[in-house]
Amino acid sequence: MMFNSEMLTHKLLREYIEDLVANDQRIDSRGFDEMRPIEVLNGTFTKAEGEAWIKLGKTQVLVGVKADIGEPFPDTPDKGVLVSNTELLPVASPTFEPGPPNENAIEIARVVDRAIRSADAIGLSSLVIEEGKLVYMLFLDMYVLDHDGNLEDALTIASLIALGRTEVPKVILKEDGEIEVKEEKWKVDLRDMPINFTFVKINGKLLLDPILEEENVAEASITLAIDKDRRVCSIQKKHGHFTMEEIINAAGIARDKWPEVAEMIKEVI
Amino acid sequence: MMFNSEMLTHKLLREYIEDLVANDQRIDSRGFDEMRPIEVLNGTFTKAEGEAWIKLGKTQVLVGVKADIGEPFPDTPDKGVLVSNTELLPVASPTFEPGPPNENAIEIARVVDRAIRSADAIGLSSLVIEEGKLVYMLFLDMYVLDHDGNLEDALTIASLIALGRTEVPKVILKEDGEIEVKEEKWKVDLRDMPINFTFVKINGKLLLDPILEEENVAEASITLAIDKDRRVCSIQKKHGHFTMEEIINAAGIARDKWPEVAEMIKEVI
Amino acid sequence: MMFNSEMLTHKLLREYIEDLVANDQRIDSRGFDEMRPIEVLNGTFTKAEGEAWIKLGKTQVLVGVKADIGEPFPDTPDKGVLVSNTELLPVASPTFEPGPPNENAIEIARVVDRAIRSADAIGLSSLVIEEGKLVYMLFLDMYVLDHDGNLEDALTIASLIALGRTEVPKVILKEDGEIEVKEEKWKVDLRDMPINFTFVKINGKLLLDPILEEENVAEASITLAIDKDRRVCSIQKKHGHFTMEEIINAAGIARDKWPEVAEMIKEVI
Amino acid sequence: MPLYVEKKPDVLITEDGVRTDGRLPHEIRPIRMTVGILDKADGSAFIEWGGNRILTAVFGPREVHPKHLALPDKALIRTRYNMAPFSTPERKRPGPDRRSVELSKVIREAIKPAIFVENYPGSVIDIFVEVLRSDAGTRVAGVNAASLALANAGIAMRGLVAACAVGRVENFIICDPNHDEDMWGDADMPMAMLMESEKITLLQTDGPMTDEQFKEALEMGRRCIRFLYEMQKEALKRPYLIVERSVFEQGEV
Amino acid sequence: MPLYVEKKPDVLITEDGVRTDGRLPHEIRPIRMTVGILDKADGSAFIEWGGNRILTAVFGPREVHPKHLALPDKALIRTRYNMAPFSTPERKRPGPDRRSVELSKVIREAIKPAIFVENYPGSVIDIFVEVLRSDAGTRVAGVNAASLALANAGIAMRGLVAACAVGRVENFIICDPNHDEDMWGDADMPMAMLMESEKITLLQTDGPMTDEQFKEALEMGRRCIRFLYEMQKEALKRPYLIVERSVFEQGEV
Amino acid sequence: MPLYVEKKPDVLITEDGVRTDGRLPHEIRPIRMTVGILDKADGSAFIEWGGNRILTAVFGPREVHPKHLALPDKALIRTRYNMAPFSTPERKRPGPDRRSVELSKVIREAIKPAIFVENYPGSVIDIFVEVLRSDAGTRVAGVNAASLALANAGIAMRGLVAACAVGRVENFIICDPNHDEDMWGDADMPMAMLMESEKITLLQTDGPMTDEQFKEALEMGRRCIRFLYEMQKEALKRPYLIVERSVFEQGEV
Repeated sequence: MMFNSEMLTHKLLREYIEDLVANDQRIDSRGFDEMRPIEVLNGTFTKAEGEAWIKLGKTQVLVGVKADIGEPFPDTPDKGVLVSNTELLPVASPTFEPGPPNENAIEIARVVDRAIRSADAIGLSSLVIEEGKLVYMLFLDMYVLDHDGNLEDALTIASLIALGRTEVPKVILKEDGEIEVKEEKWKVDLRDMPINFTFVKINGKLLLDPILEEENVAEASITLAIDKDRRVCSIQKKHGHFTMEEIINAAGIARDKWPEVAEMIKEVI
Repeated sequence: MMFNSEMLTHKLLREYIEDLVANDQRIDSRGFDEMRPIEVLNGTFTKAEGEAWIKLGKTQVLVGVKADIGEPFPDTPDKGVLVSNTELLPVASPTFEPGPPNENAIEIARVVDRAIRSADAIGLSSLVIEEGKLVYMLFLDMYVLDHDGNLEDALTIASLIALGRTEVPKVILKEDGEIEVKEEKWKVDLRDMPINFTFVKINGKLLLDPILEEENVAEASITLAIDKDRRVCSIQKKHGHFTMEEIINAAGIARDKWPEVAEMIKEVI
Repeated sequence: MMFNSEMLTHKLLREYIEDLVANDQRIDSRGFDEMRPIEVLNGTFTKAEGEAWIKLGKTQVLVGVKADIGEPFPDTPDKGVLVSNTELLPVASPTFEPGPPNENAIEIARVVDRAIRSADAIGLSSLVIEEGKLVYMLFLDMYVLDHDGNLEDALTIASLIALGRTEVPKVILKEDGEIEVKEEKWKVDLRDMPINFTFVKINGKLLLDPILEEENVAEASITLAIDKDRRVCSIQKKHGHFTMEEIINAAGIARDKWPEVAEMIKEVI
Repeated sequence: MPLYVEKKPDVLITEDGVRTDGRLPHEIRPIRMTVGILDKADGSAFIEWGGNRILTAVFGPREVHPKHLALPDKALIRTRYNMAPFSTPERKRPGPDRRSVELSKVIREAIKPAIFVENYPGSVIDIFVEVLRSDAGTRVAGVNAASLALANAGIAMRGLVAACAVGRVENFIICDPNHDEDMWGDADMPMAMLMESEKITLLQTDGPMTDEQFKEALEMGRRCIRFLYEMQKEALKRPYLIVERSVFEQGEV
Repeated sequence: MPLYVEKKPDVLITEDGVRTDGRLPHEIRPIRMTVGILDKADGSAFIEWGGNRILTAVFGPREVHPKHLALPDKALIRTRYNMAPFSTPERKRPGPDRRSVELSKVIREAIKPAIFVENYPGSVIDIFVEVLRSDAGTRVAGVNAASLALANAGIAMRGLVAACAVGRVENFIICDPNHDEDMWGDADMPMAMLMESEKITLLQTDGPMTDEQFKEALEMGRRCIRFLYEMQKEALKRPYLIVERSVFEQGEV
Repeated sequence: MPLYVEKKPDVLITEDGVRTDGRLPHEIRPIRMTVGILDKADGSAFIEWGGNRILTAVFGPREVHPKHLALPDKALIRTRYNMAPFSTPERKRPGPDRRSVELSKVIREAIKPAIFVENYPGSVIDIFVEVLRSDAGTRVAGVNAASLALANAGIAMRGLVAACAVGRVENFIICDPNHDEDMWGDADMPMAMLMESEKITLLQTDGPMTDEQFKEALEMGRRCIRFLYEMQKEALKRPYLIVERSVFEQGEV
């Protein structure tokens, strides 16, 4: 059944979704721990060094990785730089407004960024050209184009693909301090695959990969990242509250889901 | 007849002006392709290296050119830097508010700037002190003091005068990298005289150099710059729409008007 | 008598305070030229190089001095840098809002800063490590925690204590341009003690060290700083107006009050 | 520190009128238009034109916030032209710069004459033009796509607005300038027309043209715009389908 | 130019589980809580925890400005987490950075489930968390103090929210990570619970943990939070008095 | 990189009291005042004083936007002191800095006591002080001109506000400090008075003065201000005409 959120008030929508959940059902007929189909669009859509436009159900995101070179931070001379930014484009939802990233955009950017860093997925030390002097700087720009829920997971998947595809001209710092940009390419080495999995709690049940309507009526929500060793490497509880058991359950489901998503990502890189 | 815009509602004003135009007349009795008198004030009003306070009818603008030295942009090592900025000062109109330049101020600054650049009126490469290392940077600050319409043309004229008057201490980059500022002066060489001419369309007729009331009721407006070879070198259609013929006509009138304005500018520099 | 400002409208409060003043009394039973008790809290509350948390009656402020090193300003190669900033924290009053410093916060910061500079209390030239190349930069961050009136005086006193307590690692600029940070400490030398004294005028009388309710109903207010030679070294008339005689009186009272406050400051440094 | 350095080509156009990308003066780069690609927007369109990738969306008519901006007798039209950080060779800092502010205004003024604003008093129509990849001509590409997104949103319009740039390289008037021609050409002139009355709603020029060149350029612009208009109509006939043309043979003089 | 350079300690934890500050894995740093230290705020609390110094204040329920933010059926809860320029070894520029924005949200979501928001329709409750000195664990210290300030303000609550961080250093699960462990440890996990139902209202993790480590960490977090809760209750019993504990002997496994 | 380097003069004042610009301690720089030079403002004045060029304009009483700022029982007075980018030897970045914010407040508080604010409840009077060229003493020049612009706008006032700075160089109390004295002098004291009651509405001091010096400075300030007041009255008698005085012989002690 097609569902038009504007046909029902928020209260009716909540009751409708809660009733469904009480009967072990979801609006779009998925199982509670089933993700929506993921589609990776073919084509060149940006001038980034690595990019991915993906659909997670009707949610669409476009991630681009731009590279630059520069000095490392003084306290991490042996590491490159990763800068993550999320834009909730006003094209993606009637509720998004133009302007600098708000609280939600900043949180999402940091949740994706934290998953990648906590697993050191891109090996920040491999971005060093000359220790303390010159490093690659990667700008991970995450664009939300169409918002039908679960931006965290969609952006994480697209970010991993975009990073895994990133190729940059090889750079050498010569002894006289001059910088030589070579024809040859240097490729980001994706060492880990920390994937975020988002759950909402409705009527006391955990639902994986919520659509927008589910997010809007959920009692609570949480995002957990799983690394290639199937360890929890990052968590962000968002609104509401969970019992300890619910969180342990969510981590278990996420662990079970990791291989299929990771496999898909590897295939398209 | 003196005309008080506050005595009439906008609608009445529009009808009044349209009626006049239908009878080949304007509020202030000018011809359709006649400019208001231009007055250049005598005196020193700024600490700029070049300046001009002019009146175009009751419109008053003050333009100052400040000079500095600095590195050229990496992609134009053989060119100096020109930075243009327009401030719609709150003293100039009850509708102007303090704050950073809004859409209109930015557009006007860019329209003046584009005219100057498209004709390379100041010869950007003549601003180079040492290629790739040191250039003059000119800051063209355009201040609107009293707004009675047609800011574009007033600011363009004042900018050309201010640029043509600009004298800067001569600077030398010595071999040891030291910068020497000499007593001697270096003068901006005004190689071209790209003058903007603004038209509004009222009742299907083109009116040159509109006053504020005419701007407020106009169906459409456009600004065209003419260079010393009488070529169109810059256009900005603003609101409304024009036929191709109207635009060709406007360009023709502007071409015809160029010599008298250019002559006036040359005289006062 | 305890006094609850929310029990009375502003008008009643004003009348009440004016009546008191007419009878040579103040809300809190102080004399007109009597300051509230000053308490300096013990403990470490910041990571600053110098700090002071003081109470002036119920007004509480915390001042921290952070040190850094950097280049001097080009026009003062023989002076270190002092940067003063006041934050009217939203915890301090229901009328304070989060955000960048507003007009009042900026004025207060500048009034404290001006007193310190006008007496050259910290000897800006003593902050020079190597003339024209390397100097200490002191950031004087003034935090208002609880606002019961007279922030200027409270912040000035706390600032002088914090500056007087400031110890920074000794820094040397070696011949090869390298910077060496030593174990040894360098201490700010408080050469003067410019103390601000704030008065309000109520019913034509001058009241020293006003509490919040007095500030809110005052006709006029002024802050004067006195240096160790008992000279007026800085003044800021704020709202309202004064006669010349009132100002001379205020300066006289401030001069008389200076020794006791200065003594207290010296003791706690 | 830039990783990529651009160089001016030795020859921008040959004596025979062959351009740096092999096109002749009258040839337009390949174009694809897709309407209705977003679920949450009221209308949307995506245009791929040469190396440009531009996504447009329309929301409204809807309530104005803040309310005091609402106009009593007509719709407020707001337009935002925005370049993605990854749309350029060097990363662009997010947020509006002066060029974006100007282009937002210019695009609004190109589109607005087409909308029956008096049909929607007190409401706002928001038009967003997101440049995902830029390759010369983003503003005219954006106007074409914005026009489609408005139609896709069901906004009442006098007609479509179609747009194309023309330019001058030495003595050649060329249509649809590419990146090289935009950077190092002698003049650039983006145009838009409200079809079918063919009123000019966008016209900018940067660089000198003689009277004859100017007239030739206007005429070539009109021709190109007519071609774009045909594509727009086709794209709207089959929403959600891709309309694509390799247009090297089109727009012949 | 930084005056202070930080170095990673050679050993973060010994084979016997001795930490860089001498604590054992299950030991919490000394804590002092003081309630009601501000005159003008509706409620306030000050917490000293290890080297952290955090001042919290609550204003409200009060009128919302601007009015359109007010919620018809419940209180709006606003939280600001703010670090003082002098709270860190290198001076922090005033104003919110991205981390502060995130923590403001996380703290709000930790506290909000405790408040009977439906008791205060149309009003706002503002919670300010001012970090005067930071030394690892500011967000959980802030949650404890904010909870006290709310109680001090007389806001109707389902219960207190207590919070503590746990972490992993090599194979040790540790409670209340110190600065070194926060910087160079393997995982960090701040937690908060709405007592007494012990619902988790704040949970973040940064750094990998196996299934067993994760469960052990959650369990240790719960134990520490219960200890903090006892201190909070004590602090509220005697407002305006300092509640202080050297808690090295507490929270034993 | 600055093109102009300033140097402190060897002698700021001779033993005979001759200043760097040849004036004696009691002499004021030449002044010109012109009222009503702007067409669109409700009131305006232009002052040239030494090397200062300051344009002031008044708008109002008019409606307040946003409305919630309006005061029910009196007019809101807003003042903006703004320095043009070309008003200083080195270009000043546009927009308010901390000094401008303070001076806007100080000027507002200098002027406000003169206005019958209770005559205009719910409205706003905006006073703009635009510094086109600065040469020491811009704030007092601005106060004089703002006062004229208010009178020119027909705002009901208790009287004019006139202003002048005095200062100390070594043991000399001087009036109307010039640029050198402002930069390298020992004390600077801008003053304004609401005439005719001669109430002080602006008083700032920067630099130490003994009790005697302070009293002498206040007295000299009063004398200068009376002179400025005479010029103001003259300027208002013949609006749109230039009032000009070379005042070297004025203000004698």
